[in-house]
Amino acid sequence: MTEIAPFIAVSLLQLVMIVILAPLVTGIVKKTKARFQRRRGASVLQPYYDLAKLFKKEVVIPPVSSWLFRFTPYLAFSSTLVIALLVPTVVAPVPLHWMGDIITVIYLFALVRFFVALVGLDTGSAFGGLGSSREMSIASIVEPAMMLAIFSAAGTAGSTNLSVIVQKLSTTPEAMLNPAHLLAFSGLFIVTLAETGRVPVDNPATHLELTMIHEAMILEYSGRYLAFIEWASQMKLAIFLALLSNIFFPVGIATVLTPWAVGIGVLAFLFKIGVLSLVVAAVESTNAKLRLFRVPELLMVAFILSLLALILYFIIGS
Amino acid sequence: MSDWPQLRLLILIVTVTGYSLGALLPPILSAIGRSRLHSGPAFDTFARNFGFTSALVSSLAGCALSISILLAGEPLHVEIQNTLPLGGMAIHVDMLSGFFLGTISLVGGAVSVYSLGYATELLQRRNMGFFLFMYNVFLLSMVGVVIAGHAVLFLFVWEGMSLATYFLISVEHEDPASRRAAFLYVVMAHVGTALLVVMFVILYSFTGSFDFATFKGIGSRLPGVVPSVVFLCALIGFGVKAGIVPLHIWLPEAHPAAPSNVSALMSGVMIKMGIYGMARVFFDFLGPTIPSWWGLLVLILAVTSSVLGVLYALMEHDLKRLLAFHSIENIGIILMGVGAALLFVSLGHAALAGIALVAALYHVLNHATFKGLLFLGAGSVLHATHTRNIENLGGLIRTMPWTSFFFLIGAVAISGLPPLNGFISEWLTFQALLLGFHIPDLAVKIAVPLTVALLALTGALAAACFVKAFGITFLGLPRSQHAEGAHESSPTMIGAMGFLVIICLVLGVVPGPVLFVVNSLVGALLGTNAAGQVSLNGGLLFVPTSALSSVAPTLLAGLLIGLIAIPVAAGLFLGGRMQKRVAMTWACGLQRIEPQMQYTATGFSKPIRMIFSTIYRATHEIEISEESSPYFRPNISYELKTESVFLKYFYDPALTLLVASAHLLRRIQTGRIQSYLAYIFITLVLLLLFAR
Amino acid sequence: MGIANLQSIGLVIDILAAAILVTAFLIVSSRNLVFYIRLFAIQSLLLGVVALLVVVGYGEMHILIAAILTIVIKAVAIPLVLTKIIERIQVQKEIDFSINITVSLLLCGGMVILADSVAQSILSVQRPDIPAVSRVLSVSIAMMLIGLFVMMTRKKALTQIIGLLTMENGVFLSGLSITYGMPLIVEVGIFFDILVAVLILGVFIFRINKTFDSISIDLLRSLRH
Amino acid sequence: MSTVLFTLLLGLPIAGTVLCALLRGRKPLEVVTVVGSGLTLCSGVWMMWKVITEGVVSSPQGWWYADGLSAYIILIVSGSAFVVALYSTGYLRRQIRNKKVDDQQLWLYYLLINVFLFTMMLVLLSNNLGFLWIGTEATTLATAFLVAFYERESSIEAAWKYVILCSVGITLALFGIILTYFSALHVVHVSGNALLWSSLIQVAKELDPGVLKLAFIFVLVGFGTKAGLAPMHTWKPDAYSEAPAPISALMAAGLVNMALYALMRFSILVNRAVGEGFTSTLFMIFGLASMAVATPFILAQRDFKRLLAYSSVEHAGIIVFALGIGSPLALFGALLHLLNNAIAKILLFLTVGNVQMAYDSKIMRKVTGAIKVVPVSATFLMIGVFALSGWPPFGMFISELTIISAGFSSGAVVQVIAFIAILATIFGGFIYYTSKMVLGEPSAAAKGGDAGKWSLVLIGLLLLALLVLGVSIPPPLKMCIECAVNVFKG
Repeated sequence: MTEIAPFIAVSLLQLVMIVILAPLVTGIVKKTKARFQRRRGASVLQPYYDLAKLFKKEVVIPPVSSWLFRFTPYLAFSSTLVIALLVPTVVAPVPLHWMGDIITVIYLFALVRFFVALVGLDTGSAFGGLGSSREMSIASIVEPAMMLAIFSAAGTAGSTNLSVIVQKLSTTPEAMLNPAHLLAFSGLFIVTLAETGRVPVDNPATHLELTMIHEAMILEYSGRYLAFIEWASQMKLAIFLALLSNIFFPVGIATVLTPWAVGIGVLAFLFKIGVLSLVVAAVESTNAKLRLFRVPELLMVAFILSLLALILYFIIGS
Repeated sequence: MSDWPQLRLLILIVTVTGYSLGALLPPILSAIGRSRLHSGPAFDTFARNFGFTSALVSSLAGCALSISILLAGEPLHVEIQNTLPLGGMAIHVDMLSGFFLGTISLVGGAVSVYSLGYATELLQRRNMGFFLFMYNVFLLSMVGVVIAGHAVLFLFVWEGMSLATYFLISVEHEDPASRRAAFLYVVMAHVGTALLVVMFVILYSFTGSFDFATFKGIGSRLPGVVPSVVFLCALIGFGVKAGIVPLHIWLPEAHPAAPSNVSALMSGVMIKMGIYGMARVFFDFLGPTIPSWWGLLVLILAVTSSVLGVLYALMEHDLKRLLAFHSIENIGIILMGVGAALLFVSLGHAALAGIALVAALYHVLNHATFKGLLFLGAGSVLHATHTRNIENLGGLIRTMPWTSFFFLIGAVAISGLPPLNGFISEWLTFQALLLGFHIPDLAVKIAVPLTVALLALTGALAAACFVKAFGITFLGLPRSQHAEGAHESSPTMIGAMGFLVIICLVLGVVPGPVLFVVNSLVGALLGTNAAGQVSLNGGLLFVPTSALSSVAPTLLAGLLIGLIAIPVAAGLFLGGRMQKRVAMTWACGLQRIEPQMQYTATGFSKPIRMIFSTIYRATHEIEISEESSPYFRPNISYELKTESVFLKYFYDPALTLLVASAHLLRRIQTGRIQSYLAYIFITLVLLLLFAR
Repeated sequence: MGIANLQSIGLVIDILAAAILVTAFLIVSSRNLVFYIRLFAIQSLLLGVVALLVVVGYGEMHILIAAILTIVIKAVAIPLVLTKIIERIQVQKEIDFSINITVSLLLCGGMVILADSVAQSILSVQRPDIPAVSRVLSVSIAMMLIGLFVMMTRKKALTQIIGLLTMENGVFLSGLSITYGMPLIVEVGIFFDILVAVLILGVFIFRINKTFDSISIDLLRSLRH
Repeated sequence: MSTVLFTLLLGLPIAGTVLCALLRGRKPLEVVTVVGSGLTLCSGVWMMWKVITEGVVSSPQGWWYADGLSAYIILIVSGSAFVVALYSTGYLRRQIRNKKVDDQQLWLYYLLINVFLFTMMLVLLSNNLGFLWIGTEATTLATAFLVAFYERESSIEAAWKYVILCSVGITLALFGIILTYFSALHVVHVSGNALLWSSLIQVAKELDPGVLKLAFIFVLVGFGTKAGLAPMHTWKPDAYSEAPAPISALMAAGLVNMALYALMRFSILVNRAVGEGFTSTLFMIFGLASMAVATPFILAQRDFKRLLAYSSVEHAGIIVFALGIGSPLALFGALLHLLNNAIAKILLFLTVGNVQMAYDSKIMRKVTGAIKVVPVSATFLMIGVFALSGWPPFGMFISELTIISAGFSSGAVVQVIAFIAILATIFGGFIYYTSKMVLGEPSAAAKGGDAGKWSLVLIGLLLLALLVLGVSIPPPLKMCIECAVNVFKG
């Protein structure tokens, strides 16, 4: 890290790519779903308006709550920012790639989840407890599944460092044509749906108590706090899509810091994210939400797929 | 420095004498106190203060000694002349001993400070002198275990440790459960020791000496299957103490039964003595030439322990039992490192083994700190509310702010979340396992991914469990009068917990120094090319791979805190109105929230219970009192049990068999003198036939 | 005395030994308690005679005292004491068996064979200067076993004393046969011990009878396991 | 010089006996017994010292004889007798206070203790195997009435079984001695000396192996019965559980060791004549058998004095097993264990005696929460059980570890592993019952009332002794044991 300018620049670019684009991704998904349902639907920019509105509103704090209630939104947001600095979007390696690897990223998500789940119990309302209970149970399968899925990719690179993985794969595309990879991808895709609270695991659009998971935990939030939580989860979606796209299709990602390469990188990234969000929307619209106790079976499938991917990978190598 | 060894010897003597004084004086004092009734309590109080203070002093000395050993590198050796038939006793403190000595002293010191406050209520009900005697003997014997350089001395202190623990567990002996726990513990411990005796005697029969120095690297000189026999003896003998599944059954009984400061020591430190023993025997004695199935066996046990440990923990509503099961889980995680190290050593990859062992040892230290912290926190809760059942707790975060904060830190740490110390050791364990990818061996290629998967599963489940443990205990509304009447603990207790919190933070944020030491210690144990595998520079911690994978704990923590500024700022600039209003939120649209409306621990863990129902085999029975009208059911009792497979299918049948056969064999004492004469007659006849 | 006499004395001793064995068998097969004691008395008497013959034949003077003691204590004193005990406590004179007579006798026969084999293995090392009488030795060992067997199979406390004394007789006889008895002082001590033992056992019989008002040791079964 | 010693060792108990026979009243009897046994102990120490300095000590006419082995055992036996005598004073006073004992019994008690001590000394000091036999039979007779002390049905039953079984055993042993005599007559030409140990041991090599083997079998069964080796142990639980606690202690600490002494003597002789293999096989078999037979009775037991009796069977087995191993290290361990066992047995029998008095029952079901009823005795009991089970920091840990190591290095791997397994199992039984008795809430049966201060101090001292033996073996003691071990190797 000799010259500081590109360092800063690229880091900012990272943040921009995730932080600023995140609501847009959500917007696209929403819009697509509306179209599937033959509605015109709200504008793709609607999430931005929502956030702005939430920032304007005052915060109401339930009487039964502790400092955790006020602290968690900030923590959630800042940890997601840290993750945003670690996951390569446009450029690989990202400047701070040595700060943390895929394990760090997953555990940071876990940190956020941990605190959000605590908040669910903090307000003393039955819904919060319900939400955090379901969230933690589902996460207990999803998290390892995700780890395994990415480890099998990590094997190729011989490193758990995301940037290194992406770099390696982008330089050796043939490594992608690998059964282990396919398994891993399908595993990770299910994981993405679960982690970001999508149908068929969860339904972000509903507040129907029998179905909701993530929403139930943050039900008591309002105003600014809600904004940060929402924003963080939108960023989470964006990050997962970035992971999917860059780990399994690392085409076009910039490996050198020339304006040209970076430009291509940006375009490639936007394209891939766009496509993936369309896919997500399609899946959400064509599937029904599963009963809660059917969900683990689906997640187990993801877990097994990823495990098979890893074992397969270890045995046949690349 | 020529006087360096003398100085270290002096420190050693201080350590030992401190504990001994702490053990011996209090009984005398409280005896005097009881002899003169009016000033009795004063004597007891003084005895308490003296006992725990001297324990603290010795612990500090112990820390100093371990630091000096770890920095200096060259071991401290003391030979004690004596007349015992099996030769002189020797004290040998090398880096491995030093590391564990440091762990003991760290936790021991904190717990001793904590006990100053905690033991007050014990003071009225119990014989303080006896308690302090056993407490100090317990600490002393643990120190003895790690510094022993001679098998006789080792067995001596090892059994002493079990003995002291037995009496400490049965402090509350009016409670049958605690008697049962103590009995179970002491029998298991004794069986374990029997195996250790066999192990040492095997080595003795080959070396003709009990001195550890003669055991070094003996593995290569032992014929045939003997090394494997020694290995198995050590694995089981030490495994009992470490509480690995399926030898764990004593652990969830004993930890809750003991006073919380003792359980903190047992769970934080004592079970690690088993790990110390394994490290000593596997790597120091049996040495580099070992079959690969050892490592695989250890890995299997490790995985079983960690997964089953955390799964059983999830079903527990007794705070201390829950923590006890987490000890089993963490021992499993530690053993993953040990097993991987064994595997890599056996396949000749000393470098990889180095990483794995560093991970294991670092997790030993980490678990000692945060599990000690958590048990102390549980102790404070128990002290304040007189209940261990979290279903009756809740809302303590308001009445016990400090305790709850510290417990939260502990919970985050044990869940392996950044930026705390649990994360570092789990990260290292993951790295060590993933590096197994480079080994061209089918067994490894199957075992390692499975271990990785189950380690990941364990971590996630642990997080879930601690959301339950912390959330139900400290958040929401109080669920009973116990919880309402809670109060914050005394300053010493808070101070002790705070100290451990600081340690957790330091180990998590700046792991550099300690890891550096552990590195060189592992190098000393496994040979030079295992040294310095986990390299550190500038807060950056990485393991060598074909490409580098790394984590920068310090920077990470810094950013996590620092970036909070951004949302704060965003809140300032984006949102105009900053004021907050405390008012009823939606809350299911109810007028007010009743404690009964809150989610229970049972409810919380239900999804997991259903997901893993095959393992739990949960049975629940609902009793509805029928005398009332079908519409008002005043008392409905719901009981839920999850059975322990090992008790049901192994231990209980074995015990039944033993007792039944005993009753059968007892028949030979018929009470008829004729049959007794017949025994003599038959013996005589048989012998006459034998002699011809 | 001449060799001839020695041999004839050896012959007599053999015959007496056989007679002693017969008494032992009779003890096994008898049902009557008084008869029992008489048989023991006769047995001891024969034993005494054997001892005297050893004195006469081989000039071992110290055996003389042993012989006299045998006759006085075992053939007279002890039987008297035991009869007194029986009269004092009116027990029915019948003895009850735990194994019936025929089987017992067969077993005893087996013991004689075993005893003989043991005796042979002992005498295989016989040296010229010790003219041991083989049959006597086997008889003596057989008596030990039979005595023990009697104690095992009979149910009256008194019969156990008799059995014990029969064993003693066997040991004494063996002593006579292979070593011309022990040094005098030892013999005396042994006799003293036996006497005391019988007295003490007698006292116990009284107590047993007092507490259980029977001397059947089947009642002594409260202490088990 | 040596005559004085023998006169003292044999004379003092006789004098005690005579005085007790003449005297009446509690005080004088107590004084006579305590002083007598105390002086015996002192002369025992003197004897030990003399043996260490001068080697073998024997009287001019060769009637009496003492070497390291006998001196060491004399030390243990007279020591136990002294401790028991001391304790008996307090014990009997309380018994009289509770109207359990009348003056007649008191007199008999002290008289017989003296006789008992004398008979044991007779066995340990006699050079003549015949006397050794006479003494052994006499111990049985001396203790018969002590076993039947409380004239309960059960105690009479126990005494009857005790006397009958031991007499039978001893009678068989007599035949063994006669066989030895017989084989010796060939080689020792003064027929009077053919029974003398001192002359036998010199000609041991020339004795006929076949006969000695047979002799040893009879001796083993005979003295084995006395020592309580399985399966001849059956009298032990009855006698120990019915006798007064101090007597049980003295039998477990004195009588057993005396019988084991006789066995050692003969084994030395037979080993010289026949070679190591024969006796060591038998010893190992009987040792393990005793331990194994004791196990089920310790795992399932209702009476805590019987529990200790079976433990005495077990420990006799341990010692014999060690003798079977036969290497110097093992012998050292055996002799050390002899001492440890003696101390521990006295300790425990006395403590359970206190517990029994406090609850007026020796049925374990009725005895709970002793720690609250008789705190001191209960603590001693608890710790004593750990000591008895071979836990550090107590002596048995060292001696058992020594035996185990010796066994392993002399190749008896399987046996030693069985040995260890049995020890662990037995510990389980012991701690199960002890924790039931000591811990928890007191049962209804509890009347309370611990022994007097001095009795407790005495027990405490025993515990201290065990502790010392566990931490280090005092050099003088080490000398004694080594001196005794040398007797085996000659």
